[in-house]
Amino acid sequence: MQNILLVAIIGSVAGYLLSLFYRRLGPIILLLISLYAFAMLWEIPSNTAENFLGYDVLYLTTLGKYFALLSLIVFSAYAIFNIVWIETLKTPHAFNALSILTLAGTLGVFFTTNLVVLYIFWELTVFASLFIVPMSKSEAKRAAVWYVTITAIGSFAFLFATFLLYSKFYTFDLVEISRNLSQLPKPTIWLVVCSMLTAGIAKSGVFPLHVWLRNVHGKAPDTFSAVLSGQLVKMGSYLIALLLSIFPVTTLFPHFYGGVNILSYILIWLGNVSILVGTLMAIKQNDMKMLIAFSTVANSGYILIGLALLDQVGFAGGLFHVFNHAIAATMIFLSFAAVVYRTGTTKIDELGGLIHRMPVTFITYLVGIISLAGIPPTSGFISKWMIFQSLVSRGMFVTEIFVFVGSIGSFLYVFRPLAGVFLGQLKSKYKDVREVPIIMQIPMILLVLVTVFFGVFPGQVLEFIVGAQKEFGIDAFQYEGTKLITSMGYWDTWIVFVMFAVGFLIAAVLYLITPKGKKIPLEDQYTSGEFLHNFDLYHYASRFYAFLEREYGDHPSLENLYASLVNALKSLGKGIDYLVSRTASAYVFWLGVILLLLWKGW
Amino acid sequence: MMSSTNNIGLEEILSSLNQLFEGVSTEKVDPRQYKIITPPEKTIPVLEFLKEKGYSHLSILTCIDWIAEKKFELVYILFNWGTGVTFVVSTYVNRDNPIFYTVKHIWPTAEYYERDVHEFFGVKFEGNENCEKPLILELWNDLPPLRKDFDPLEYSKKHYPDREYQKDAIHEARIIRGDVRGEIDG
Amino acid sequence: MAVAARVAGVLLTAFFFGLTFEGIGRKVTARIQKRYGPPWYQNFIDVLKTLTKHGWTHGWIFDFGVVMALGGVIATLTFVPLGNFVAFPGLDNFFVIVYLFTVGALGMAMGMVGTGNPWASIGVARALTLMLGYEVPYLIVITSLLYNFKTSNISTIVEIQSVNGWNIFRFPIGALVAFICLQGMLGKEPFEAPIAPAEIASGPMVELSAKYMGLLMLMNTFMEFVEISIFVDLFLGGGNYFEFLLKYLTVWIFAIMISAVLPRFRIEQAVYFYWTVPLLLAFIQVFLVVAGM
Amino acid sequence: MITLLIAVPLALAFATIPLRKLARLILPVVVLANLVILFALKPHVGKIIELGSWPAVYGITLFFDEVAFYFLSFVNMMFLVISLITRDERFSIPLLVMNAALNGLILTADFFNSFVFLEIIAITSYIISTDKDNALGSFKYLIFGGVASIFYLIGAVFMYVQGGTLNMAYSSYIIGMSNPELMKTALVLFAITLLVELKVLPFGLWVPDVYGNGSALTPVVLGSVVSTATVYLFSRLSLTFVDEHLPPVFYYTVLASIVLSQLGALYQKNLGRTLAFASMASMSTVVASLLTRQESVVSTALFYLFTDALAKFVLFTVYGNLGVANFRNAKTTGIAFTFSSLSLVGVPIFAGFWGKYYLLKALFEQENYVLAIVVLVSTLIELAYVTKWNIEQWFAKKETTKGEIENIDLPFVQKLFVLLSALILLVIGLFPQLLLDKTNLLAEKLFDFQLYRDIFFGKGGM
Amino acid sequence: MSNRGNVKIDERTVWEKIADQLRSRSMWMLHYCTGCGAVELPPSMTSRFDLERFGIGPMATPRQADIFLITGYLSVKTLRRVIYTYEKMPDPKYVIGFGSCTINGGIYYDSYATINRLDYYIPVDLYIAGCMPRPEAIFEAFTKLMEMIRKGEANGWKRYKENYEWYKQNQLRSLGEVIIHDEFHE
Repeated sequence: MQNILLVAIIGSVAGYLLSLFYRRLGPIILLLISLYAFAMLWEIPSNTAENFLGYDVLYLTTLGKYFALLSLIVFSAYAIFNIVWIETLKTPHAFNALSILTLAGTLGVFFTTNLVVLYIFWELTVFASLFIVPMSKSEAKRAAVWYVTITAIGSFAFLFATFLLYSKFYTFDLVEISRNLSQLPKPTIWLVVCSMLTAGIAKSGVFPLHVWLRNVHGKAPDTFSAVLSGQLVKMGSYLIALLLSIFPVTTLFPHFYGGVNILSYILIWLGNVSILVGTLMAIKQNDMKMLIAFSTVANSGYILIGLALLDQVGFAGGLFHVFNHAIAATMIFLSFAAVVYRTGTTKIDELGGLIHRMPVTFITYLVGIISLAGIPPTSGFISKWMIFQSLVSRGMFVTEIFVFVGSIGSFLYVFRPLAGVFLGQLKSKYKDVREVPIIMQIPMILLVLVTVFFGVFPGQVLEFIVGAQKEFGIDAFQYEGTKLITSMGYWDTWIVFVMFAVGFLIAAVLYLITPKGKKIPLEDQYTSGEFLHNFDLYHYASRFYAFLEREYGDHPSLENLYASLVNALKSLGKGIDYLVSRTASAYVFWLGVILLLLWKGW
Repeated sequence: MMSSTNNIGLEEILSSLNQLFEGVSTEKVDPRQYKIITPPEKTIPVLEFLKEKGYSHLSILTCIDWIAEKKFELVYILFNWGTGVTFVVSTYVNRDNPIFYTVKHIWPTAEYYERDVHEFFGVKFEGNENCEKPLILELWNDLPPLRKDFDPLEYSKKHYPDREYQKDAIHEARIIRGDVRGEIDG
Repeated sequence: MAVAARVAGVLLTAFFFGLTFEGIGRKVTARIQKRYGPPWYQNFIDVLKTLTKHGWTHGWIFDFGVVMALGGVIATLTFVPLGNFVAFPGLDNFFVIVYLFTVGALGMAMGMVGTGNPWASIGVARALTLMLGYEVPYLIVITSLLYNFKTSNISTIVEIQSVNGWNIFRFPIGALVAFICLQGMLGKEPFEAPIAPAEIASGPMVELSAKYMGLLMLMNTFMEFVEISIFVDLFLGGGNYFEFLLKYLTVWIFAIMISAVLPRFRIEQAVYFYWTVPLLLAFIQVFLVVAGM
Repeated sequence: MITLLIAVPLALAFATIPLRKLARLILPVVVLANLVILFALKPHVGKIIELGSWPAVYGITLFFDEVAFYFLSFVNMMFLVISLITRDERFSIPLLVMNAALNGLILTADFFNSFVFLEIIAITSYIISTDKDNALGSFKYLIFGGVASIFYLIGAVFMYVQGGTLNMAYSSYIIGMSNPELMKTALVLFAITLLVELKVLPFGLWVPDVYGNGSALTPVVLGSVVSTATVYLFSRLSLTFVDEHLPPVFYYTVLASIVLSQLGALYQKNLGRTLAFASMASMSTVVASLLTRQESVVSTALFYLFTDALAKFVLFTVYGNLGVANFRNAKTTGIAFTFSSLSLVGVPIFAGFWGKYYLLKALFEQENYVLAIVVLVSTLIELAYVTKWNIEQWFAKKETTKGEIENIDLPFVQKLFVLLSALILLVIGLFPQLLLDKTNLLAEKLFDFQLYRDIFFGKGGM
Repeated sequence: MSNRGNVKIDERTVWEKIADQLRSRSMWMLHYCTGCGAVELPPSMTSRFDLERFGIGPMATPRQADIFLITGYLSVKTLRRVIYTYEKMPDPKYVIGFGSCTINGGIYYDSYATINRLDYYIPVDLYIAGCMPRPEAIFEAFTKLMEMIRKGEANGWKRYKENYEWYKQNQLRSLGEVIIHDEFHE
């Protein structure tokens, strides 16, 4: 493991230097590193301990291996896509170097259970990704500052808990700490666990700390938002998964309802609210990248609920959803990057009918949203099915409402870009838009194959998940080949796929025997008898769900709350500034006040 | 709702009309309707005067083709929502070169009435820059259709081919009705 | 081979009985409006007529959408148990059916918006919003049922009902909520905003010329067949194949009668209605299930 | 021999008054000489030097031990760097005088002598602070400093009257035995004066105007060099001589000062004033940790002090010369600026991180959660505005009238030193053990009054 | 269906015959009321006359419609929209002309805006005489049309396709251009 990390760090410096000569070398290096890391990592058996520059801190759990492999897939797709996309950037060398550094940081986080080392790699990733965010759009600067501050709230809470634990047990190793965590008094346990989880919650964009997600994913350089929401958010989920599984949560905290302890219940409720907020806000968005950013909030909520259930089916569902959302979010953002590469705008109502010019991008987006929305032939459905099964078997109906609203709501908001950007009338401005170059299409097609393959044969991913569950003592999820078995019932992905193919075949036969339809141009529409010459107007995309948005139009916005909080702090600073620029006599007066205080407070 | 006070208001308007604008003749059609004929140069002031007096609603601006006297009569129908009284103000314009002034600045809707009148009668309105634009008829290239000297039947025959009947059914119908004498051969 | 025979059986029943019951439905609506109405086989003629016409296509996504829609619904159909006649005994998990069902819906939506006609996009947006409306109370009630019987396998629930009586008597409120949501799923009168002929020129179906209209009418029949058979399986219990068809007919006629007399909800009224009355009833049902039985 | 450190710069300062142009060159030479002398005397550490061979109790004595050695070397190193990079000759002479005073302050073991040196430093810093026509700011600083320094004198008089001698060691030993109460009041009086220089908020109100006026020289000299020397004196007085706590009011004011100055920095629109507030915050953190009077916390505080001084040096030099720079075409300066600002905030692979890490670790060991939380919160606020400024400068689009981005950059000499100190921060970040052993040694030395007294009584004369 | 000499030889394949049987029993009307005859349709569809018995019902879009009912006089502007919509209908499509206005211009024979003979512009399979035929006449027409379809005589759409040029010429001759470019349809 150590040499993977070293290669990555040295690679980032090499990336910087090489891309000075030729900007495309950077992504190639990133690709080589991630492939090399993938190959090396595949062989390393789980829970091997290694030392890193002399300190034996690296310890590979199956959970860490699973997340690391997943992030390597995302990074390699990102790298291939970047080889051509890098042309649009003004500062490519810094971009390449920092993205390799982000990879190094994330791998570091996954490879260690030592709290300080985890914190170090965590901060490394945050600061490496921070400087990439404002690289394309100028208004992303403010978003970057928000991103760092909110993530820092989480990581400083984590640091506080680490030192608190260190002062009690004189060790930073998580496994050891978890073993004798129960000796601490109740309130300290609560304080430690909650502050550690805030780091995970802040990074994975769950409800209270999700405010930065919209701006950062919306305004970051296009391909980087794929990594941001596909992979960096997963670091937060990894931390939550690690903490929930390592700390004996079920024994520490009293049982609350439906076989779930109080801490998981609170986490589930956080997940619920973030699903609701994510879905409702996503439906409103007109900028497609911000829309998917909010879907990331909703899906992080899903993952949190899955993980917090901590039982055989729910935990497996949460972990599988991590895989699905990572792949789906990457696919969707890469297809958006392709669209922006060709058209230059991310606003849905300015685009339209791009399917006729960019079919491959459309197919990627389509399979991406099918997996994101959780529809059977793709892997998205399996994880949602597991979470539903676990929730139903426990009878937690209030959570189910949020989960169902989330899953049905996901049909709504994924359909908005589909209809607004790809289908409908092709705008005259984009008449001559061509498909993106081959190199960009390769990662998209690869991800499509991955999603569909794992949708039908989820064996390989389930193997990792079962390994992780066994490692932390949760009873493993049973499955035989493609048949997924739970207490509430089972189904077989292969048979569903075959039946879907059979159905498709029957429909195709019916389609072929009947007389062939004649192809007519996009302009030949039923316009209820009126002659229309400017078909740009004949495209329904802006305020797509106007009637639904009116229902919850005036909702309280958390962003304004946070902004007003910051302004309050700044006004306090203004007071200080006022004090400072007074005359010398005022200073002496202050000196007098202090003396008085001294005299009294002696 | 015709309260007596309105009459006095009415009388007073009519009388002040005569004093202020000479050459204006008013004629009572019925208790709620008066016809005012004004010379062309007095029309706009009269209209403004009446508008202040509460006749704020220009319900229609049309044109009547007196082909005999070679005149177009421009008719402005004003209606007072307060008292329910209608004033029909009309003025005569020369038929061969019909030009008049726009009332667009008094009533914005008049712009479309003027376009309509121009399309069907050919009256030009100075001050209304798009009164030449077509409003209702699509691709019309003949004489304005509502002028008396335009023959619609001949236009219909020329543009829209008719069905050739072996026998003249209309002539037979006249015979049946007895207007014309003649035989119907079965 | 037995599986293929069973699948074919299910599909043919769906095709034949689906269209016949629709014909009967049209006759019942006509009777309500004091007129005779078309012969019972009118729907067969309509579908076959549209298949013989020469229509237009708007590009490959339109064809792919229509075929995917029909294919998806046929696939869902194979998993639905008709009384005790099941194509795949163990595999008819409720969530699989509901989500496989959305494959068809998404395929249709994608194909229709692919035509490029804004009427279609408005219709589909309305259909998805309505789905958000009726799906939540429906799933809550059904999951309360599943929680009660500790299984999410529909055919096992059918057997349990043949033993200790129909669920409609044990969970009357649940059945009521499920029926109201069924009315929304079928797209029948009170919730017909997505395919309103007068307002948005029959919504998604605006650009469907000849055979595509036929294929989608077939798909609509199969969708109705799936929805009602799930309702019958979950609430009207077991019994053999013919009893199932009889129960199916009664539920269908009842739905038709309601739709024949009611005007059309506006789309946000429909969602507002669904999220107040049925959701409240669903919660009462859930409370009963968790506390009571 | 060690007295040369004071004598040479003083003598040369006055010698070069007539030949003004030369002063510019003499300054670095003198400081270099100091360093050479210092290192030459390294082996003779732990001696006291009686001036004019008067015995310790009566005469003025200089005390030269490891603590003094390291502080002196750090101060003179910084002075050397400053003298090399500063470009305006006006301040060469006051700088020379200040150098002498600084060396004197660290070496002296005599109350009145330290007061004298403190006054000289104050005066020279008033002069230096008038750089870039910042008259009002320096005037306020002058008034405030002057009023505050009176208290130091009263303190010294108390010690003299009660202790009989001006020698720190003797008087504190005697008073410590006879009347500790008085010792505390004296320490409070000393503290008031020193806190002015240590920029703790109620006393440091002058800092933003003086530091923030955009001159490269003032903040660096006052911020890094003078503050470090004052920290030495403050720690010597409060830790070695007095072994009780200062009244809790001080502790709370310092804590409040940390958070409030961070907030002040958050509000600022101008980079200079933000950095001024930042230096106030970091200095108050150091003072707060000194006030906790635990050895491990004090050592980490010193570690934090040194790394922070280096980082502040880089930031102020870059701001002084370039203003809000556009790093797109001043890459190396940009990298140096970002490295040092990240180390300021405590990003892992930089020295600042280890500063905060050890500080927090020590604080948690002492169960001092209040200060730990305050430090974390202040770092959070600091993170916000530091990132804002970093991004502002990396991605600024300052087009000149002609439309292309003006590309001014640091002159080579300054760029070299800025880069050098940024790399030092990185090296310490990778191998923190180097600096940590030194600071542990310092802390341990600061705390044992016993050793200090033995050297005096044993008269290890020079 | 070509009639060499007067013997009508039925050229349709078996499939065509079956298709025509189906087409005759399920005809969908286009819900596009062009003239005053449209008011006759609701009574024919509702409970008294009930068109649905023959499988005939209204459809919202031309894409799904089989029959196109021209119910009454056709002004020039409406004719342009009728032609545009006619071309939108899928192939086996039939047109029924209601009332005398479609046959010979009816009472508007001499108007400058209405056309006098419908089948000059689009092929008409069946005319219903009367100045707005009553539902009974409409039923008579529909049954006649169903007869014609079964026998394969109702192939106006084939005629339109075969001599498309002729129809286009007629249309341009009297309409100028079918698709209009003007201020309201930019």
